[in-house]
Amino acid sequence: MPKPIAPPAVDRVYTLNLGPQHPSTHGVLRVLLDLDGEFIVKADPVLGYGHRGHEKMGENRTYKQFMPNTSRMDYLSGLLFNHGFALAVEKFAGIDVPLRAKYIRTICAELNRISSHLLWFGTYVMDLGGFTPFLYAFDDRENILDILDRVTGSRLTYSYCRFGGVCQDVDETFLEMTKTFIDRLRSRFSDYHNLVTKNIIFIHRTRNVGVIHPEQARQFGVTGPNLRACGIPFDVRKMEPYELYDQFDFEIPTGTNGDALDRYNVRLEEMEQSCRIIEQALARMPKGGGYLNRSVSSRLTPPKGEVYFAFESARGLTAYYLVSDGSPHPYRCHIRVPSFSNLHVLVDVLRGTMVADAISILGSIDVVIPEIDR
Amino acid sequence: MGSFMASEWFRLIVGLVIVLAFSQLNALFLVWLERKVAGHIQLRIGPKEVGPFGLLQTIADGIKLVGKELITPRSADNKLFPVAPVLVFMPVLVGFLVLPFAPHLIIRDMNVGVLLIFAFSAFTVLAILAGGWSSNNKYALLGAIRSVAQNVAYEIPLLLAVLSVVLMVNSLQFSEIVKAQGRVWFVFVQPVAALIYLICATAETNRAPFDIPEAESELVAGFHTEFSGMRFGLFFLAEYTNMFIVSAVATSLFFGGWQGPFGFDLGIPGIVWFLAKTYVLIFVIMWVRWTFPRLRFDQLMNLSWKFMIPLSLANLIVTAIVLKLI
Amino acid sequence: MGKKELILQKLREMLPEGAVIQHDAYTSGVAFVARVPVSGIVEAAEVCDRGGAYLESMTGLDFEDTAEIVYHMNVYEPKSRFSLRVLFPHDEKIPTLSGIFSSAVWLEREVREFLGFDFLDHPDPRNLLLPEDADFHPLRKTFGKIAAYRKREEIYA
Amino acid sequence: MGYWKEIVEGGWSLVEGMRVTVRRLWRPVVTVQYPRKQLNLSPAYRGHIELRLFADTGTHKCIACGACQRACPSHVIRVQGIKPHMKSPKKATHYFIDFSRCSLCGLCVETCPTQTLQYSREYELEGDSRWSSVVDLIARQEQSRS
Repeated sequence: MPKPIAPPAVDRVYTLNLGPQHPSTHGVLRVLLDLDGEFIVKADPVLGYGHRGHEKMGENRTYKQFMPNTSRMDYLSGLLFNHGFALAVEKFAGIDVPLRAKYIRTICAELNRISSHLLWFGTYVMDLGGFTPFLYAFDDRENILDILDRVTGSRLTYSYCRFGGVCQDVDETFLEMTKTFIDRLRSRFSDYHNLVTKNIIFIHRTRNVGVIHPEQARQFGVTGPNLRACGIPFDVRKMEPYELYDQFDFEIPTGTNGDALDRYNVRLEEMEQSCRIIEQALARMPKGGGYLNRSVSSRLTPPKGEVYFAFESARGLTAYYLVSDGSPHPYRCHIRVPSFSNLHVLVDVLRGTMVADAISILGSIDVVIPEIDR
Repeated sequence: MGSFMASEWFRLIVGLVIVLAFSQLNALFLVWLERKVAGHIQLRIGPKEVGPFGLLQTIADGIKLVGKELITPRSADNKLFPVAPVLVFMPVLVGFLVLPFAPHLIIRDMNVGVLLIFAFSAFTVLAILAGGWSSNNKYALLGAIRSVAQNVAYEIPLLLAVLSVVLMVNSLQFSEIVKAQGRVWFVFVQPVAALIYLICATAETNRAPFDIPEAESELVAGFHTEFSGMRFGLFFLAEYTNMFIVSAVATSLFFGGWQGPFGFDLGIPGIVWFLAKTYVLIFVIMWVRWTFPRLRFDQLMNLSWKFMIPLSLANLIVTAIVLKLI
Repeated sequence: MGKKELILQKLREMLPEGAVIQHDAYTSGVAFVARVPVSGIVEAAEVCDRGGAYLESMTGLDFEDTAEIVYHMNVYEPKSRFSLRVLFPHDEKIPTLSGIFSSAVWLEREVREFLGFDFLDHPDPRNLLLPEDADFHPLRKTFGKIAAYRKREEIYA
Repeated sequence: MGYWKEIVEGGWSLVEGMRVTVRRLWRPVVTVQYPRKQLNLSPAYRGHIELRLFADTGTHKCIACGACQRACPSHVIRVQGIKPHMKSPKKATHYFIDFSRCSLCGLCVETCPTQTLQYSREYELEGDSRWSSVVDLIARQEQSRS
């Protein structure tokens, strides 16, 4: 438990500006830290540097035109967001999707989840000072980007899903590349464990650092790997199975005391689980069958009413809340974003920790700032 | 003119010129070596464009740094701010005077050689504090305070480890210490002291995993945040020259200076042995830097006060007892 | 008897008849919807908080005749999301939930700056995402190009 | 005694970490030296939009219907066309697109009724000002053809 600090004498507290230009804030974030020596008295994040008004854009674009926006909110899991938006509108307008397209979307989404976790792994260890694992993680991530580039045509902002399937079919080389990638990643895990997980310095820097209690997580609405690290196995793919996730068998890794080390182990284990899902999906994928239900018009008009569709992005529970008034433009398009509440819990967790720990905790909760600013 | 040529003065001036040239070239070479080693460890190449194998890259960086404008923050202490980089660089050069490169290639074989090196290397802390405080930047201040605490904490076990070697040779003269390692190197006699020395040396030169003062991810760039142009270049060169001195002292104290292993020299001249061993040690320091994450500040302190100092004290006592018995 | 059913039962007793509508088919992503009057929102939130729910998201809706805030809450159980809806005129102030759910602090700040719905004695009423001195409310239908400004019953028949 | 065990294990973990990095030292380099060697593009690579050259007519088939103009989420396309005379179909004379604001989502390529738009495989576009990125695809095609 971080040292409970005595109430600071007023004159000794000085404010330090963490960001907005700071190497280890993921995206443009400024945190006003009131410091008493090395210990943080109060942390107040200043947000909005990356606000582009996605929700307002959602209101004056048709559903199909909003698809490119979705992969630009959380640019590390762009395909997961595309997949979620496509599923939300399909559920709303009642569009059925060919089975092959479902498998393609699930494989690509899980690949994107692994690439997002790999990037988190690299930047997190770099925040703690180890520069080399960052390059190894990016070397693996590069394979995923090449695989997805083969199919979707772009590396980060995919806009690959359409209502009723995907916009391009998958060929044999894509399936082989995925298979070889999974075996290669599994062989690299032993190196990562030797280099980082078992490293005594890493363990000392992360054990009992930034502990989030289950009650604290519930108060702030934390979801995703950070919540599972506190011991609550809450994963939307198991709680509200969408698409094919009820047909795959995979576990939900959980931690015990919710510190940075548990969050680290949960995410590494999640990468392993995603590999298992991809393997099962590759095995069961039907050869024939269309990849897009062509009967969907581009000026889609879902019925009046609303839908709230939640799915599991790399950072936690993400949800699209679409209210439609029967016109091709949504009346209100709200996106519930996991990093919003994951960063909010930081305000409570940072009190009493040291500056070096602040960076470690910020890195361990894996926050993407443009996702918060929307 | 002839008498002047053979006199002590001439020898000193030539020695000074050689030392300056050698330390500068060495620092440039080390910067290039570090970027190449880091590159290949991280599966990339490192500098390759400028000159053969990128050898002229550091010179190009140097010219760029010299060309850059020396920015002084408005609220910086304009007397101390320009002086700090020179203060950091000057004591590091003095260390070259007593390094035992080869049997007769010591510029000034003083009988207090070891003491002189550690006295002047303690001076860099003062300069870092001056640099950090005078740039009137919160990050620099934090970095400077941390580096003072770190260097004070790691100076003591460093000296205790060196003391146990000096105790065995009971002389502070480098040539005496190296000659005493004729048959067996001190690293086999004093393994614990060698290990402590290497760890504390890495901490002394602010190298990862102890690079808390200029922790990129926390304090942006630590004490040399506000320095630009050749001022930053001086800080940079001082760090690499310091690294060379620390590993040179380690070779002469523990790895038998200019002597080959177990007495046979295999006909290779002394200086080649000395430089080879020093560069192997420098490679180890670089290798450590690109492998481990950084220690947190209080863990760093605990490691020194609660583990290094007791261990080195115990080692000293054991050496004394063993020497008494023989 | 999961936590969701407990909360549902308590809300049924607390709220007037017909305020709680159940959607068993989970089609629109919620298990049940509770229409809560402005005065009863704090009480309802306390029931949910004691029942072990967490405030997942808060959405403000701007209609021609009325304004609305939808509180989506969820429990760590399968298919157990529910929403509380509060209708109120545009200029009325709504009691804040930051005392009950700490996540409400930022959520309310965001709704306030984007839609201009004010909250009673909010601990930190600054702008969250927009610049500090921004006095416009972008998500109001009157801001910028109006796609369509509908009444509430046109959408929720 | 756990204290000493932790130190021994910690020391061993440090050595193992160093073994991992040193093994990488002589492994082949993974990076590609870009200006010297170029990576081959993926078959589905989405470069900026260009007009397709049809073999039968030797030129593009854009009929200036404006479907892509309406489909574009960021409204960066402006098409103008003329009808040479009563009976003949409309033909596009100008096709302006602003590459700096185009997000390469591909909706225009999908909605084009005559399939005359396609992704190019060019990724090294540059310009000295923001307005130099507003390009007339038809003129560009004339240029590339001649």
